[in-house]
Formats: sequence, C-alpha cells, structure tokens
Amino acid sequence: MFESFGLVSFTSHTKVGDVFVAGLVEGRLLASRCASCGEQSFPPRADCVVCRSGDLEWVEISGRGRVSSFTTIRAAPVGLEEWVPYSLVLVDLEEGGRALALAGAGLDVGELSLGTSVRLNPCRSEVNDELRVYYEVEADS
Amino acid sequence: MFESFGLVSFTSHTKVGDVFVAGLVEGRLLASRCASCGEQSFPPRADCVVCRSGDLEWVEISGRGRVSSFTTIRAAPVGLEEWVPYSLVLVDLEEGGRALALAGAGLDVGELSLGTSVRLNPCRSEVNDELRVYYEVEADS
Amino acid sequence: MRRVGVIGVGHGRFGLRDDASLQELAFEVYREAVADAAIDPQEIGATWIGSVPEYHKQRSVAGVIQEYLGLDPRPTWLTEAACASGSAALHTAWTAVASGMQDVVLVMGCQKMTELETAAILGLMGRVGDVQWESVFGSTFPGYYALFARQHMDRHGTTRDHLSAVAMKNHDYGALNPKAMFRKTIDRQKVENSKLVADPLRVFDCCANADGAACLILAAEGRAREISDRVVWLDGLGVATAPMSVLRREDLCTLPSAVEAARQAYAMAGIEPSQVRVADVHDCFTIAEILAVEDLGFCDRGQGGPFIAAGETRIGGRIAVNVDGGLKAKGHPIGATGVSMAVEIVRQLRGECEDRQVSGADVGLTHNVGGIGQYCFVNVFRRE
Amino acid sequence: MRRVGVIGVGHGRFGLRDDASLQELAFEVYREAVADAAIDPQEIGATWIGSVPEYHKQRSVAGVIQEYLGLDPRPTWLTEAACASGSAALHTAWTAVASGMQDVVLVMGCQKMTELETAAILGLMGRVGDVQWESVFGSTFPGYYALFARQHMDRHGTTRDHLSAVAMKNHDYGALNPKAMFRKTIDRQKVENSKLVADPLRVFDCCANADGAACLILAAEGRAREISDRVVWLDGLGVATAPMSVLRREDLCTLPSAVEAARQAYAMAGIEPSQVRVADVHDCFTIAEILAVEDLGFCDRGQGGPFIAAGETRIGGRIAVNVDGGLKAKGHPIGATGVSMAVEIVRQLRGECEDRQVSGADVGLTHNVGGIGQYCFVNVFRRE
Ligand SMILES: [Zn+2]
Ligand SMILES: [Zn+2]
Repeated sequence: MFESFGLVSFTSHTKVGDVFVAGLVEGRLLASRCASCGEQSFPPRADCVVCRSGDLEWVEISGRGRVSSFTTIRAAPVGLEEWVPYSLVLVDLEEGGRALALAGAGLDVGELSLGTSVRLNPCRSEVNDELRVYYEVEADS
Repeated sequence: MFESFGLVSFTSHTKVGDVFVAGLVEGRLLASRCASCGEQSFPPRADCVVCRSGDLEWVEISGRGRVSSFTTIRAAPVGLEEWVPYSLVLVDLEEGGRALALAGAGLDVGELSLGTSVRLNPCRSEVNDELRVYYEVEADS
Repeated sequence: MRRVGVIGVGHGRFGLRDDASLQELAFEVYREAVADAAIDPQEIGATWIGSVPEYHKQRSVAGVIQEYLGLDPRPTWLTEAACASGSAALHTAWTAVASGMQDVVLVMGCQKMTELETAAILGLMGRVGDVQWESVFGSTFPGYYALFARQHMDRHGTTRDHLSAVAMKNHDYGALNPKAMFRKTIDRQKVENSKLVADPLRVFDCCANADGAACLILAAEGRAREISDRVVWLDGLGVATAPMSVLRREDLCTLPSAVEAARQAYAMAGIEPSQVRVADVHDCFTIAEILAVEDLGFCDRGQGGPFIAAGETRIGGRIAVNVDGGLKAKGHPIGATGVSMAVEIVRQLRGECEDRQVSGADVGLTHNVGGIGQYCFVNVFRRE
Repeated sequence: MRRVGVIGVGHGRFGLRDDASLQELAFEVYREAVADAAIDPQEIGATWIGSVPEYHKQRSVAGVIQEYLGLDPRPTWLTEAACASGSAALHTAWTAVASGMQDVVLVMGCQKMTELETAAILGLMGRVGDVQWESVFGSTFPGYYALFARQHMDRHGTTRDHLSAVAMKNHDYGALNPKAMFRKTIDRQKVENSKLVADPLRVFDCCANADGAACLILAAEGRAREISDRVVWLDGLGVATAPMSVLRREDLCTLPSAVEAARQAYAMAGIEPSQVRVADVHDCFTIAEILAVEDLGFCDRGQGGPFIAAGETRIGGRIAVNVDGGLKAKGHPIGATGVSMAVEIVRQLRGECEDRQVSGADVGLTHNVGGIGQYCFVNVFRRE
C-alpha cells in the first residue's frame, strides 16, 4: 500500500506502510509508539531506536505544528517537471517529530515565516494518473 | 562515434572510439600500439599498460584466431529480449589479444569446439532501428 | 596490529522479503547481533556497510541505515566490490580495529534485489563485465560462467553430472538451514530438466536473486575477551583482483584473484588448506564452486568436479563446503553474501549449527568472489 | 599506528569531459601521481576508489579502473559516502597504511556525471535524502540546502549578499586554477540575476556537475621519507555522521557531523582551528561554505556570512578557504571531490600553487560533506 504515498514512490515495501497509509486514507495522521518503552516517532518506525523492540503501536496525532523552514522548488527532479514550482514546508510537530510536506493551496508561502502555526492535512489526489495519498501543510485556523 | 559500437552501447565517450569505429566502418579491425614501447592491445587502449605513455598508434589486424570458449545466451538482459538465443564466442587472436563477439550466421555453434580456427569479421547492421557497427565470428575459410 | 575477533552475529531470512524495507532488514540482524554479543550498542564505534547501490532506489544507503539503527554520529560508509561487497566491509572493519582506530565495530551486509525484474537484474549484472568491449554484445553473468564451464569441461573433463552434484549438495543443506531461501532437496532430474540459461548452464546451476541482511560485531582482542568467552578470531585475510574483462584473463579455468587471496590468507593465518574443516565458498553458479575448491587448494587442479561428486565436500567428507546451502540454496543478496558466509563460519566454529554442524570444526574459511573474479576475499577464522 | 604521508598527487581537468571514459580519466591522474612520486608503480599495494556508482553505466568501476591502470592482482574496492566518497577512500587507505597492512597505496577519486541529463541528476541527488518520507514530495538537493539557508537567514541574519560573496570569491580563485571548470570571475549582478533553483538559492549559489578525477599516493613514514623530501603528512582524521533525514536533525544551522569530525581531526592532530592556514571546504552551495567555516571553528557561530563577506577567507585574510575555486568554480565530480581537496591542500603545503599560493601555509584542512551532512570527513595535513 505504501507505493501510493507521496507524489512519487521509491519505497515498495516497509513494515510501517499499510497501517500508515490506511490511516491517511481515513484522514488520520499516525505516529508509531514503541510498545516496550513508549518512544514515539513521526515519521513512524517499525523498530524502536531507544530499546530496539520491534513491537509497535499506533497513535493518532493532530498534525499541528510550526514552520521550521520552507522553500519553493523550481528545478524539478525527473517525473515532477510539470509540477514546478511547488513549495515544501518543514514542520516541527507539536506532538514530537517533524514532517516535510507540500504547501497546500490554502497556504500563502509568500507570507510564511519560521514559527508560523500550521497543520498537516491528510489528502488524496490524482497525480500523473495515479491516486496518491499524502499530506499537505495548511494554515492552522 | 563509439555509441554505434555493438548491439547496445554503455560507453558514450572514449579516447579510442572514433578511430576504432571508423576502421570498422571501412571493414578494418584495429588494435592500438604504444608509440613509446610498442606494446600492442586488442581491444585498444588509449594508455599503455606497460610504460604509461598516452601516445598510441593504430595497427590493422587480420582478425584470425582460435575459439577460446563459447556459449549461447538464452536469458537476455534488458533491451535484447528479442535477440535470444544468441551465441557469444571468445576468440584468442593470432596477433595477440582477445575478443568477445557474436557468432555470425555462417558459424555452426553446434559444431564448434575449443581451438577451432575462426575469424572476426567487421560488420554493420540495423539493430533496434539503429545502425550499429560491430564484429562477428565466422568460420575461417 | 591487534588480533580481531567476532563477538556477535545476526542473520536474517533470505528470499523474497516484500515485508520490509532495506533498513528494516538491517535492523533485524542488528538487533540479533547486539543481543548475541550482549553489549551496549553505544560501544559500537563505526559501521561498515556492504551493499551494491544500483539495486536500490534509495541512494547512499549507508547513511539511511546508520540513522535507522540509531548509531549517528558514529561513522559509516558503504563498500562496493560487486558480489563481494560484504567482505570489503568486513576487511575495512577488521583493519580499523587491528590498527587501533576502533575497538568495537559493526559490519552490515544487506541488499534488496527483488524490487527489480529479472531481465533488469541480468542487464545490471552483465554490466559487471566490461561494458565497453563485452556488454555491448549482450554478455550476461551466467554467460561468463558458461565460458568458464566450457573451458573446464574441455580441459579437465568436468561433466554435467559434476555440476549437478554441486546443486544437489547445496540444496540438501539448504533444506536444513532455517534462514535459506530454498529449503527443498532436488534430484538430478530436476537440475538437468531445468531450462538452459547460457549453455551449458541451466536454471538450477544458478543461484537466486534474494533480499537479505547479515551482520557481525568485531572487537579488538582485549575487549573481545572481556565481553565474550566464545570469540571466533579472524586470523587470516586475503584480498586480490583479476582483470574485470574476460579479454584480459590468461586462463578461464581458475580465478587468479582467488588463488592469490587464498595464498595471502593461509600465510597470514599460518595454516595449510588441509587444516580447514568448514568453508563457505562463492557458488554463484555450480561451476564456480568447482573452481573454488581447486583455487583454494582443497583438491588438485581440475579435480573439483569428481571431488565434489564423490561427497568429499559434504559433512563427513574431506572438508565441508557450503553446508548452509551456499548461494545456490540460501540465496544471494549480493551485498549481504560475504557477511552471511562469515556468520555461518562463526556459528560452525561455535558449534551452533545443529543438524548441519561440522563436528570438530576449529578452522573455517570464507571465499567471496566479486563479479566474475574481479575481486576475491578469502578469510580464515579460528576458534581457540 | 604509523604516521602516513602523501608522496604523490595527480589532478585532472574538471568539467565536461566528453573526450574520455571514466578509466581514461583515472589514468591521466594516475600517470601524473606516479611521475610526481617518482616511484615504480609495482610498489603500490592497493587502490581505493571513491566514486558514486549510480552515475555510471559501467557497474563496479573499481575493478575496471584497477585493470586499466594495470594494477591487478593488487586489491581494490569502491567506497561510497555520496559526495564524500573520495574522502572515504582516503580514510580507508590511511588506515591500511597506518595499521601496517600496506606500505604504499593509491587513492583514486573519479566520476563522470555529464552522461546524465540535469533532471535525472536532480532526481538521483534528491534521493540522497530519505526516499521514504522526503523524496516522495519532490525534495531536491538544492531544496535541502535552501531549508538550511532559510533558517540561517532567519536566526543569524545571513543575507543574500553573504551568499553572493561566497560565489564571487570562489569564482575569483577558480579563474586562477588551470584545472577548474569555470575560469571566469563573476559579479554580484550575475549571481543575483541568475535563476532561482530553490528559494532562496539561485543557479550561482550551486556548484556544477562535472566529470573529473584526482589521485593521491600515500606511504608509511619510513618509506615516505626514503622516496620524497617534500612529504605532506595526514596527521588528523575525523569522520562522523548525522541523520540522513532532515526530519531527524535537531538544528539546520549546522552540520553536526562536521562539528564532530572537526573535533576528532583537531584532537588527533593536536591543533586549534586558528592554526589552519588554508582549507578546502565543501561548498556544494554557497550556504554550505557559511555553515562550514562556522562548524570548523574558523569564526563564531552565526558569523560565517559576514566573515566571508569581509574577505577573511581570501588569501591574506584570517584563513584562505577554497582558493582553488571550491566546488563552485572548480566543479564537483562527486566521487573525485574529496581527493581533489586533498590534492589542493598538499600542493598548497608544498608551495606549488603559484598565483593562488597561500604564503607560509604549513597546516591545511579538508572538509568534505556527503549528502546534506549525512557524512562528513575532516582531515588535517601538515608539512614539516
Ligand atoms: Zn522502545
Ligand atoms: Zn608503452
């Protein structure tokens, strides 16, 4: 299922793929949590970096956070030529962890500054004739 | 020019490309010879492995030699799927050096044995809609 | 130089691993090796990763793996020597510890190959040959070994039966190895009725592309003895090359890199080939195992076929070879293979191999070939 | 451990090299280094090759190069740490000599990049980032450094002018380097009118993809002194990593791997940053050179922009940085870069750099970053 995550996919298999993508499809953003020691991670990990346990649980997170940095990509990698310019926002999440994500239509990147409150929104859309699930950064209303 | 050598090309540039391919186009098989120490090489080299000189001369060779080994490829690499089965013959050249080459139409691979006298023939043909120059192994008549 | 020992090993299941990413495969064996060594992973000073980059969409996998293992800021980089990449990582790690630069280090071999189609893999592998003068004619990896096999059959009288004996033996032992890709024995019929890939080699003469990972933790002698009472010492290392191009090889009935690497490893360990009790050799094709037992001096030149067919390389014979199933039955995740071989030999020397244990194994050897012999690493392991 | 010195160097012309294959580029610098060291190449015991495999159609280039140099059966393998692959080869070689395993070895950095289109290169380079969570959104290499730049501008007040000062300085020196890709000075207008690549970075904030090769011959102290009377010693080595993923970095105004690698290298060489007279640092983007001078302790944290804009990193300033033109003007054949940096520093310490010679240069440093700081190698060189 993870092949449908993002604008393009380079990861065919991962232990955290199915649940994470199923969550996104339902509009939920999921982080992993170690069942042994409670270490939480976003993006999710199948294996705990603290205690090395492979037992993970899933927790829903709000997606709220603050802008850590951002840029607008104007020279595209192969496959995304028609997509430029697109803006990427790095978000420090309130519940820990960080995400790199596309700026959504409702976010005016020209007005953005570091520290601005934003929110990661799960979304689905057609990209290059494929249904893709991902998340976008929107202003936190 | 070297891009037209062989059935497919993976080497866009080489110091020995132009002269070698021009020779093949004219039906001549060329080996390199070090202008400093006389070391001869087939396939050609731009730099002498003996004295490290970068001055090379070209010498025409007859292409006559003996079969060192051979095989018939039945599982093709990408791009040559429609070409199988094809036979490759390794030839120890009379004038030194060795070549790996396609078995030509006039060579009965079923009858081949190691040591058989053969000859490398320069040839040109259309492969995958491109004009290619290469050499084939034929019985030495 | 300090003596270097293996204090922990980990080995994952080889085969189609569409359940996990490369770094997740690596974590499985890292977890196992850390538990096996019973150390605090904070003690690990560096990680060397053997892997062949072209099969992965992720570039520069060493960095991704080091992050996923949680071992930043400790150094890592990748070593590549085609199918011997894992042994290049082990050699790098050994040197770092022997020199005194590091005390405890991790060696990771890992590869995901099944994300690509077989034809694409054949295309990539064919380009381990010289692309300028050879790959342009559609040479493939089995094609090269077919050229070797033809010469060996012609010069030494090696037969179809000899090749088949290698495949059957390795499947017999693969059936006993829980980590192997193929766990079924095969009979002569099965081998000889399988499709021709590159005459005279058939499908069952070829090892299978696989996903997998394996790892080792090495330590300098002093620290190794404090940590463990079952250290296996890596006492002899050999590494050599031969021309990339089959056009520059004098003789196709031997891998000159293997002969030279073996000479170095035996000399460094101070042993004779006859002292080796158990060996993992690089049987990417059946003919390759025949070349290997000759190049390593386990039998006379040209006699590899009859030697193997007579059962001398089975448990109970002169020397046990590939009793983990070899590349043939265990599978060949190219970056992992060299490390996997070392894990097997360490376990044999520790006496942990259960129904495929070689009794009295005190000296073991790995023989890991890159490409068609462009690279060869031979290592001699010893228990005390 | 034995002291290790550089006894020979070779450096090819960087840029579009559609006149030669990768192994032919390698031979050019091999020939030069052997002549420079004035040794019999039979003395070379091993070759380590820094190169990034994905750019080449030839797989496993180490074997092809070793054959073309005529150095079989001596060992070789490839080291990969993205844009720091050349420094990984140097580190491997240094350790082999320091440990006593080798006496004289060759370090080759080489890369052909111009066979691919720019978009394909951007695609490949973007995948030096984490492909699972980052590249899926079209992250690119300049995009990552743009994220760094934005934070640095926000937190430290770094300006467009500071970035431009880096580009102008490096082009000024590139114009004096006969091996550089770009040999023309540029003015502020040129930089600031160039197209945006990833805001705030413009075309002239980015180094150029190039083909090229560079090599070094190392020897153990005793043999080095016999061979040469102008040995440059590699006395301090540092290497560290940071998370591959920008999602796991605490701070984007520094490369933590660079800080740690520098700490190690200074400690090992027993020097302070202020003793360094000349440095080659990894200016893959203008912002990267600003991060570098801070991470290396050449100026205070956050002051890299003003420090460079004030001319302190020009010849005659506090410390000469990238007076060979840097990656920016010299070009960046990624596998060759780390070795190229070392060649430049060796020549500076030997006093051979003519109109860009730093007078009195006795201690020099290289800072070679892989990816976006996943890897960093810092080396300290010294003349006697
Ligand atoms: Zn945990
Ligand atoms: Zn010569």
